[in-house]
Amino acid sequence: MSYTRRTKDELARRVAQDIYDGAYVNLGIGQPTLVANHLPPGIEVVLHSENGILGMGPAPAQGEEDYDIINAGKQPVTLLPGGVYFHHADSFAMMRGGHLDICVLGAFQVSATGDLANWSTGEPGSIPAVGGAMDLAIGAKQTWVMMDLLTKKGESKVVPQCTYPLTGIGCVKRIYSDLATLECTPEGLRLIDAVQGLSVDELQRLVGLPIAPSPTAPSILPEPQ
Amino acid sequence: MSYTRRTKDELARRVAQDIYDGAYVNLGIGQPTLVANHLPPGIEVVLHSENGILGMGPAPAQGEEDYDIINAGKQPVTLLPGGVYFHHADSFAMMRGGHLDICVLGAFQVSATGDLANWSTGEPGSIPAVGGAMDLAIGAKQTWVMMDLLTKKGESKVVPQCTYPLTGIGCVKRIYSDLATLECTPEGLRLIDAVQGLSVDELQRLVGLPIAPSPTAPSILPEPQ
Amino acid sequence: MINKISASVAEALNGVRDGATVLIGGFGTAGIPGELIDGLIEQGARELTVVNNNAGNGDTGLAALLKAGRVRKVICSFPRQVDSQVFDALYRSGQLELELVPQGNLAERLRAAGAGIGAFFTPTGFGTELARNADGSEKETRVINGKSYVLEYPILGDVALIKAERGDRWGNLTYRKAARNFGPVMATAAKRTIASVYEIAELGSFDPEAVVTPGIHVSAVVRIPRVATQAGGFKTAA
Amino acid sequence: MINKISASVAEALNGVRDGATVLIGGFGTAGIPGELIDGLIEQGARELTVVNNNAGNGDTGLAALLKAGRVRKVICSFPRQVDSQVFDALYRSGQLELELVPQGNLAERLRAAGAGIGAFFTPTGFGTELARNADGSEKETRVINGKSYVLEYPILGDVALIKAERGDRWGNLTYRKAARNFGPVMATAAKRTIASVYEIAELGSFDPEAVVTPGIHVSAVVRIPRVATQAGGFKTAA
Repeated sequence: MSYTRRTKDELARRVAQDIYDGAYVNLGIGQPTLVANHLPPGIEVVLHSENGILGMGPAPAQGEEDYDIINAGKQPVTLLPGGVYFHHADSFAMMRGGHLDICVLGAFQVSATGDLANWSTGEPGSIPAVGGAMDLAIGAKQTWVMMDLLTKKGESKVVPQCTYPLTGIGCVKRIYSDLATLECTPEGLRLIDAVQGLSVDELQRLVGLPIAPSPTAPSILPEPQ
Repeated sequence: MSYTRRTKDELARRVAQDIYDGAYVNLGIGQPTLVANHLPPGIEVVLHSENGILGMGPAPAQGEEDYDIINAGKQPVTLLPGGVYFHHADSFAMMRGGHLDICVLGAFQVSATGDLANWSTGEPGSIPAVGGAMDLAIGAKQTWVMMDLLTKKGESKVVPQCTYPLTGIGCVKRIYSDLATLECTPEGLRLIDAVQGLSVDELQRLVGLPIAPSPTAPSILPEPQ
Repeated sequence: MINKISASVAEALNGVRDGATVLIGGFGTAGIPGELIDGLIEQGARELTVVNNNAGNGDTGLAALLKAGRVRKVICSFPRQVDSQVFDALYRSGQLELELVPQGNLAERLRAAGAGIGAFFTPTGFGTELARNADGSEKETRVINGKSYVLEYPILGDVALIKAERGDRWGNLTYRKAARNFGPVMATAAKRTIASVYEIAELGSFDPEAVVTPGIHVSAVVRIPRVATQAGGFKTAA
Repeated sequence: MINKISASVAEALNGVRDGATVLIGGFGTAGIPGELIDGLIEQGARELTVVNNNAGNGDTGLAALLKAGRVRKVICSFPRQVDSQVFDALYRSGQLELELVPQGNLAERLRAAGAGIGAFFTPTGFGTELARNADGSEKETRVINGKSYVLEYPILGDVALIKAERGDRWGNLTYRKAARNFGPVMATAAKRTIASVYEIAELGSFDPEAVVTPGIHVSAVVRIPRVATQAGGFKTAA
């Protein structure tokens, strides 16, 4: 059977579909920021930015940029009614203290048990830079990864064990990819969904790891507060 | 020779005399609060209260009490222009972090090397209560004690070693008492001043400890910021 | 839509379980969530561990909660007061456990719980009786850069009851003067934080630079009638 | 009388010594105290350790300080950027030491310095390369309640350079929007804190509930001409 990869927007929409009303969410820099454009109408989601913002709104109209209000990627943003500012120690206390419901990050590699590598390719001579990646990875109630399942060379980015330098251990709960949505558990991968036409067998072949089937995808419920 | 004890107000004035322009000061509950009434005119001293106030002013006029602004002793106070509010964790971070210049406390006992006992008499069956005493004792740049030198029974409250439960170790820099002002150093007591007519010999007899004379009392200078 | 406004104190307190650790804000006369404490008595949860700076005054508020026999343990810095007779009697008769914590360590342990810190070295209490565990053993200590510290652990609440001044439907809060005290730090340190307010603010009406507790730390906001803060029985304390 | 208002940047920076640890606020385009960094270049102190979230962009500000050869070591979370060529070259040629710290540990280590905490157990970085010391040895770790933590130590500055919006003669400060970022925590973490402001406020004109940095944490306030915050060269980052 043939199948088609989710486009970047389709993938963002797939992630957004699992974000619920009232969730406090941090969208990492790069691809995850697209998720904000696809949040279902009628729900309120409070976006956090590591540099001290809750209630972050969309990019301002051209010419109205205020460079005192930017997101983690240093792009100008806005503040929604109800949004607030706080300082860096409070912001990272919020992250580390488990107050965010969901964090969506990009990744180089994710292991079947949820280890994450997304900050360094470990190339000799490269200049390391970590930013808030490690804090985000381990802080939120749920850390989701959003990425292509395969590298350009066709190698799986979901691996038995990360070979790139780790960002965090056992911290990823879900992998949203262009081909499938997977859950990382201490026992390994579990299928949430796959694009139409992609069988579990074929998916296991691509990933090179066993994937437990999941006839009924667990719904994502808000954690009790 | 005969000598006269400093009255409570004279003692408060003696302490106030060593508080300098621009000092951030915490005055403990009880006798130390009297010091505020004797600060030299023309200087600005910023008073801290552990419950989240900097720039604490005097008691309000009768009938104007606001029980949302009280000092550590739970008495209504006021806020001076320039005063600010903050929460408990920030307030004690300020104390513990060494940001206060001076803290003035009462004491049951002080050792020659500056150990302080001021929170519990250790009586069996008594209910212990510590409040902010331990944080204040060890946090300020200088901790001063203000007390009668002798108990009602005539025993020295300055001791070789505290017998009451400790508040902090080696934390007291100065003892302002009704009979003399003493400095605690790792080598023991040093005289700053004594009431007129009280000789060092007589003072040593009362305290029962050697007191190094100090012909020129060191001036209290602001610590460089 | 996010709407954290509760219709009543009873609704806000729904679900507090027996055995819960309850953080209660306030210092002296300021910031005590009296209406929420009364609601907790009404609600009926038992075997509670209560964290507050004090241990009740007179026979209302926290003292009434103690008197109703709902509390197993008190974690506080200053239980003994002129009118703490309810606590005193229960403690003396062995019906109430007490964990005495220096006030700043109390605030910092709450902050650590909210900030995801596993433990921290504090200078406060080093070399004193309060550097011992309940069983009399010594707490872990360490010398760092020539200074002595005690290792202290977080205090995580199941629920926090705090008193604020204004709140909006996202749970953003401001406080009044020194009634702020433990409120903001306790709000971060509990799984569920309930704030009483005198006024509900329209969303967006707060100055975003002046909100003290961001709504993320608040689960429920309940409006109570404004009353003049009263002196109560706080005659001596620390 | 307390008057922390400095007549000039040069006056405010007087006394910064060779070998000092300098905390510099800012994140991206927001909150960078450009005028104070320029003043520091002018002032001439050498062999500095600089703590900032980044390591300079383009060839102004922190990059200019690096280029002038004044910096021995950078402690930051994200040095690599599209236009961090000054840092890159100095680092690659071994002329600059780098201590890479996860951003939250950076903020918390500064907070610990300001709060008198000797060390703290943080979950961030556990099991990663950043849980190693400069010499490659592993940092101390511990499992607490089933969760793994790394022990981290305070970062105390000799001087902090921060950008605020308004300040009064007692040193009380407010910030503008997300330009707040590292300012308030760095202000607590240095022996001497210098804040640039766009506006001097009359004492007593601040809302006492809305002051973000109490004056106790500020040594000098210097007014600089208001300029629109510019985009600068922050094209990618984290």
